[in-house]
Amino acid sequence: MTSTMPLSKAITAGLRKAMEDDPKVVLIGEDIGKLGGVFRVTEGLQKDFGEQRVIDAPLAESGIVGTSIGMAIRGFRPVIEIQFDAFIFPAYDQIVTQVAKLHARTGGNEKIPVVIRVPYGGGIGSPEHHSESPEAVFAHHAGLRVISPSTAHDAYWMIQDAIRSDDPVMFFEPKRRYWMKGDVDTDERGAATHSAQVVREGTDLTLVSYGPLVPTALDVANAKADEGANVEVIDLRSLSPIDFDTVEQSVKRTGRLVVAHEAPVFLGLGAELAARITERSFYHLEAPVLRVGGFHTPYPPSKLEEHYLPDLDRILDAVDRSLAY
Amino acid sequence: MTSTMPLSKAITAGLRKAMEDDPKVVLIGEDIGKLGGVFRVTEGLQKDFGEQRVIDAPLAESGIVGTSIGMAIRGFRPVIEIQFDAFIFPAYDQIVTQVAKLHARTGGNEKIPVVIRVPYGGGIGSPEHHSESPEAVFAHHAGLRVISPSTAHDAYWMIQDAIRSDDPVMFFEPKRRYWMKGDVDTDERGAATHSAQVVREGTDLTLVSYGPLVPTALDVANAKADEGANVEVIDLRSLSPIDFDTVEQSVKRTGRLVVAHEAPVFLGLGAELAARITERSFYHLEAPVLRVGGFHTPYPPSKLEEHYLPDLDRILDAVDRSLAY
Amino acid sequence: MTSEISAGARAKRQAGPHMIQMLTPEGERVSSGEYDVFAAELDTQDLFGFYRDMVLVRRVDAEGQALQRQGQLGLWAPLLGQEAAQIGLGRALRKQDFVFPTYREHGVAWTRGIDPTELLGIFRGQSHGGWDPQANRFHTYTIVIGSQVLHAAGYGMGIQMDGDVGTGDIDRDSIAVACFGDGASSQGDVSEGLTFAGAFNAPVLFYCQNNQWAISEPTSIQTPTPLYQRGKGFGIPGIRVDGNDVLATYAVARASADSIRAGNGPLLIEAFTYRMGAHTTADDPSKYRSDAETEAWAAKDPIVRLRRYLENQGVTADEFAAVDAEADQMAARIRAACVEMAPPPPAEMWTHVYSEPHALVDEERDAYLAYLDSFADVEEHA
Amino acid sequence: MTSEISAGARAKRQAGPHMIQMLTPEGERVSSGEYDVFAAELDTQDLFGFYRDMVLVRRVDAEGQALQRQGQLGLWAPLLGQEAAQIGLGRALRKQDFVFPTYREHGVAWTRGIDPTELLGIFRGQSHGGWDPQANRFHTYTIVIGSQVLHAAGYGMGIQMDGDVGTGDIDRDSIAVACFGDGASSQGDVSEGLTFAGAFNAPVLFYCQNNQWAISEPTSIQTPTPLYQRGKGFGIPGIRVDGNDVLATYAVARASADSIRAGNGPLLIEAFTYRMGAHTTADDPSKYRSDAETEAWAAKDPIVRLRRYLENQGVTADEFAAVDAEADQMAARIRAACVEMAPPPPAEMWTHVYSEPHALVDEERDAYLAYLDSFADVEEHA
Ligand SMILES: Cc1ncc(C[n+]2csc(CCOP(=O)(O)OP(=O)(O)O)c2C)c(N)n1
Ligand SMILES: Cc1ncc(C[n+]2csc(CCOP(=O)(O)OP(=O)(O)O)c2C)c(N)n1
Ligand SMILES: [Mg+2]
Ligand SMILES: [Mg+2]
Repeated sequence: MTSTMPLSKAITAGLRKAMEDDPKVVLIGEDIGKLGGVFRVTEGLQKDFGEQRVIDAPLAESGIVGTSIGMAIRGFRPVIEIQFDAFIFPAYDQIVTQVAKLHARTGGNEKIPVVIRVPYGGGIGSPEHHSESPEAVFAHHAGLRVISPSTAHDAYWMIQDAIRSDDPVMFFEPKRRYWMKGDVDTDERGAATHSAQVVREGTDLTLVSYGPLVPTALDVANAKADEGANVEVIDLRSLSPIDFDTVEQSVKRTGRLVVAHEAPVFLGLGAELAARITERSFYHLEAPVLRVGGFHTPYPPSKLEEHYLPDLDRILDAVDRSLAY
Repeated sequence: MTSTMPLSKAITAGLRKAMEDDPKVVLIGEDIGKLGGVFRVTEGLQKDFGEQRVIDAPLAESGIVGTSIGMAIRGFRPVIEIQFDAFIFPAYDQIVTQVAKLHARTGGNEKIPVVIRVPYGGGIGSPEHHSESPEAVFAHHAGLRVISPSTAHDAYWMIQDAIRSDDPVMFFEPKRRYWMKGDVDTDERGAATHSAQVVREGTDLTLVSYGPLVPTALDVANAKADEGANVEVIDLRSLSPIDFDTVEQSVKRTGRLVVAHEAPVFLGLGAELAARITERSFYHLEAPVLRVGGFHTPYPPSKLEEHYLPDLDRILDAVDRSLAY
Repeated sequence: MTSEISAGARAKRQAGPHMIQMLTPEGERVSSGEYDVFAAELDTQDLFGFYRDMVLVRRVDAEGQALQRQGQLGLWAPLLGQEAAQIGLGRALRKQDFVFPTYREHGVAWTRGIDPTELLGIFRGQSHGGWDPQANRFHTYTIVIGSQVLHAAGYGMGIQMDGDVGTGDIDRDSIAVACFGDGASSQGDVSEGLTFAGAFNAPVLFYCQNNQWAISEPTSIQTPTPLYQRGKGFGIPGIRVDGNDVLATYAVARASADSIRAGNGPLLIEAFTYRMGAHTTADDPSKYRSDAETEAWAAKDPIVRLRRYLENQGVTADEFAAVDAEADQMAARIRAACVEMAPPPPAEMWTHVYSEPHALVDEERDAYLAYLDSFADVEEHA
Repeated sequence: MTSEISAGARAKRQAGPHMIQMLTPEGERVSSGEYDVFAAELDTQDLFGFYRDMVLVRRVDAEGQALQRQGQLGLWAPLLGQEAAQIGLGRALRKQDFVFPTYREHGVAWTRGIDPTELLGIFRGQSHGGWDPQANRFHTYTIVIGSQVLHAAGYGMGIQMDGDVGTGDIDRDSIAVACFGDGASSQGDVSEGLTFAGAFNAPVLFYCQNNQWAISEPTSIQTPTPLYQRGKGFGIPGIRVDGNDVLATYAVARASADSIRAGNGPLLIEAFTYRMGAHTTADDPSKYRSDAETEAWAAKDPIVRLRRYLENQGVTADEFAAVDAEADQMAARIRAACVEMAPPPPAEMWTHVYSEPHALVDEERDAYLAYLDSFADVEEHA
């Protein structure tokens, strides 16, 4: 069945489905009960599943993640909501040292199927700490899977995959696209969660992005089409591991790669893509991989965020520079 | 005056000098007082400067960093010792959200001249959490300076620079080189802290490393010299910002770049170097930038660390692959 | 129905028998033992000053909310209902003390001499800060819950290292104040702040405004036991004060600050109060709390009770009206200042990331400004 | 001299008047009120069992230290002196309980049925874990201080969600045990563990072994107030027990576990004990503590006092000798098992990073194994 819904509600639907399918799935986070979360992603779930399965937690992110580990050891599958991106850092230790590594530490004896949902990225005019994109500093650590949907359909399926996975998953939600509607087919899942998808085919240049910038990337491709250049757009979807094969195949055809993300360029995912794709496609590249992203600054106050965020023009600029090589 | 001392003692000497020069310099950490730290880097300093300036802290890394911020606001210049690399993660939030950003947040009104010393890297046969190299997840965040000395001389000077800097500095100490002796000239500082240094000149390939792997990189150059290839070795020294100019100039001469670090390759500093140097030197590269580093695994138990750590052979392998392009 | 009743009952039970109160909601002065000496120092004029403070900051708050509704601010965090908790604290402090606020401390900011217009930058998205923390010894607002408590503890350790505590010189002996909420009490950083202050016996006043809610979570989600007891197991005695009673918050804060100043070690105050408004302008409290609860607390309004008391003391209607007029003027001034704020120039983003030169920052800024210029060129040539 | 005296005085003062003790250092049985009922359940044979436990784990410990000295282990964390604190706790628990240990819980491990040889892997650098935590409901050792306390709190929340508490079925009702040290008490995660367990009234026993030291830092660096009081402000009552008295640790742990099991909510026990050895084999305690202090505590040895008591109860020299013989045999077995451990194959590094296929991990492993093979070729052809 296919229905149209905003991306945020597709996550709600996916959570609901996962909770129906498996009584061990529990949600925990700040304000996710009666309020339904500050973005209303868990709206209605506490009413339907009770306070034991939709848990308003004390205001302590390390505690939320740490106790979720304990629940996972007890056999539950906790799904955590972190209220905003930058509020995940108090839990950094529990995430990278415990969630990520307990499976390896116990020689595979213990699985920690915890999902950590993180609304991330900017563009909603919020104060500091509400607009960051910290995916790279989690992806650097082994043991975590990091994924980010860019459409309602993917959001619906990928959150369920994340919950079903025996590995811990960081689920980055493109918050400024929460209200973007899309068709969700609840019968046909489509692409596997850990594969990148060519969302628009093209021959002249490969443009890779993920999460909130995928719609922008498609706009870029449209704009270039008007000028007669054919941009192939890839939605990465999985940020760790990265499906390099799909990107490599594309770049070997187009000879050019631009990567765009909101996170700072310096040591962002674009760096890894540039390094690895250049290594894999050295003789195919007609231009160096170009990156467009956030700056080496704190995420700025909202009056300046239009300058910080990669937009149509900044990505076009990089595309043009690449094509000019 | 020049004297020979182990790298760890050069840091001790640098700390002592900084404390003599400025009464606002205070040291804080776990077991740094009577014990002199588990690596004895602060040995003798509490005896000479008192318990008010060499502070044994409660066992709480976030607390140590957070209270150091408060002391900095009061006008002190706290130098923190984190006991081992992976014990820094409980302080991640205070470091990346407070230490790094308060200067910008206050519009430049408040300086946070905190130094965070982190013994890092493996090769000493320790249990889990005692051998990690987490520099990349700090360098990704704006507001921090990240540096790492590889010689006793640099250690002596760079720790003093770090303390004198009005910016917060993460000072990564190559722990397995603590006992490596070197000449320290206490009159002539040599290269500026934020510059990379060509520590061996060569014409055929540029090999970039930092911290604990610099001696290994020099061994690689020696080994290749025996085979008639001329490897230029660069010690990065500053990991954020990176002195790309020095690397670029070298690569434009040699046409080849290999980067080696202990940290995982995936999203490690090698990724950023590969991306940026390829962009800057696209037409000069005769081979893709190759990276040698840790794997996408937890740092392994010590019986396996020889396989995890980049060594002479693994770096040679990459150098040979690069030269074969 | 039942939930409304139990919400009221819960608040009553939580308040407990040990809460210090000096003015009842009806404006009657009740004796409060050892704290009465501090009240005795205040004459009607002083109390009228507190009244004026509270009315003015409530007006600042109303103006903040109005400006947000009109799109002039992106967000506003109302202090409505917490005026007494904040003014009483702020007026009990001395110039040399250093306050580490949350994002809701508009009343404390007022007492520290921060002009209300300076508060707007953060909420309008002009900047992340807004004032020089050192100028008034009032730190920037901290948004990440609990972080500032450690900064206060460290500052207190610094006071101690400087020897500026327990000297007996009232203009020298200093304290650090850690403001935090009931929700924040759960954060590890807050406990670590108690740990450090306790272990070092540092001159720190922990000031918890328990306004009953952390966004949609009632205090019972954070703790089964009254928050004023939180510090005890860290060696830090605590006391609960009626946070809607400015006389009591002042007296208890004065007594505590004096004791800490004298070198007797850290203390914790729980100001038992209520967030009468929404968490922020982005919040809809009707989703999670009852009208009955809000109304019960409205009857304990901190301004109303002081006004009643002052009326009984003979303050005239004209005098009260003068304060309202002053508030009107101030509101107009705030509004004008807000509307006039031009967006910061893009280069600002890179200006204070580091205080010393930084190659990457320079490179990025220059490249971006050149890129912006390229549009100017296009526009010029178009 | 003065510092040695004051160290002793400090320990005495910290122990305080409220410490539960049932066996004096001289081996005399003293009454301890409500806890006597649990002691009454134990006959001499039971106590002799505790004695055997303690002697055997002390031998495990000695063997660990010997193996480290001989280069067979990279490191060892001695439990010497804490046998009573650990055996009393472990023997008070039931099969269905789940223990979250630190890295020093060799005695508790013993009571959970972990073979001592399984402890060696971590210290030899063979693996980061060593046993299946679910098999004996005994988690892997946690090295990052305090982390496991949150895991225990969450596990306790899970017990509650499963309804396995307060049913009255003694084989069903379960508790989670959070082991931690005096140093760990300062970590935010430990306080957050108290917060969560307190807020959810979860069946968690917080078990703090205050062994007076966190490496070189005496407990006074962590807290000015006794640690058994730490939980109170989180709604968690605490009690201090003589951690060198196995009868007392057993009785207090039993009483506490039973209460928690019955659904009465979390409790905290501070076992007041002493780390008689070094922090780890890498540590040199002579740098930071006095012989006088060590000797004072040696006089309170947990094994000696129980042996004295048992001698008075008529246990014979032969019976004691039999335990020593058993310990000798066990030590030989541990040694043999240790020396035989072959290094793990390199591929092991990648095996359990994820439980599902992972492209990068596969790629790296294959490339590395191929690289290793290339040397084999070279060697073959050489
Ligand atoms: C670390 C962190 N987590 C979550 C948030 C989101 N958040 C902002 S305010 C708030 C509630 C705070 O409650 P309390 O401490 O009682 O202060 P109050 O808002 O009531 O003044 C939350 C959860 C945050 N700012 N920081
Ligand atoms: C987060 C963290 N910081 C520092 C360390 C280093 N460290 C290992 S044990 C220890 C002392 C622990 O003291 P305590 O909690 O009293 O336990 P004990 O060793 O006395 O059993 C320290 C500082 C660590 N393992 N983890
Ligand atoms: Mg609150
Ligand atoms: Mg200890």
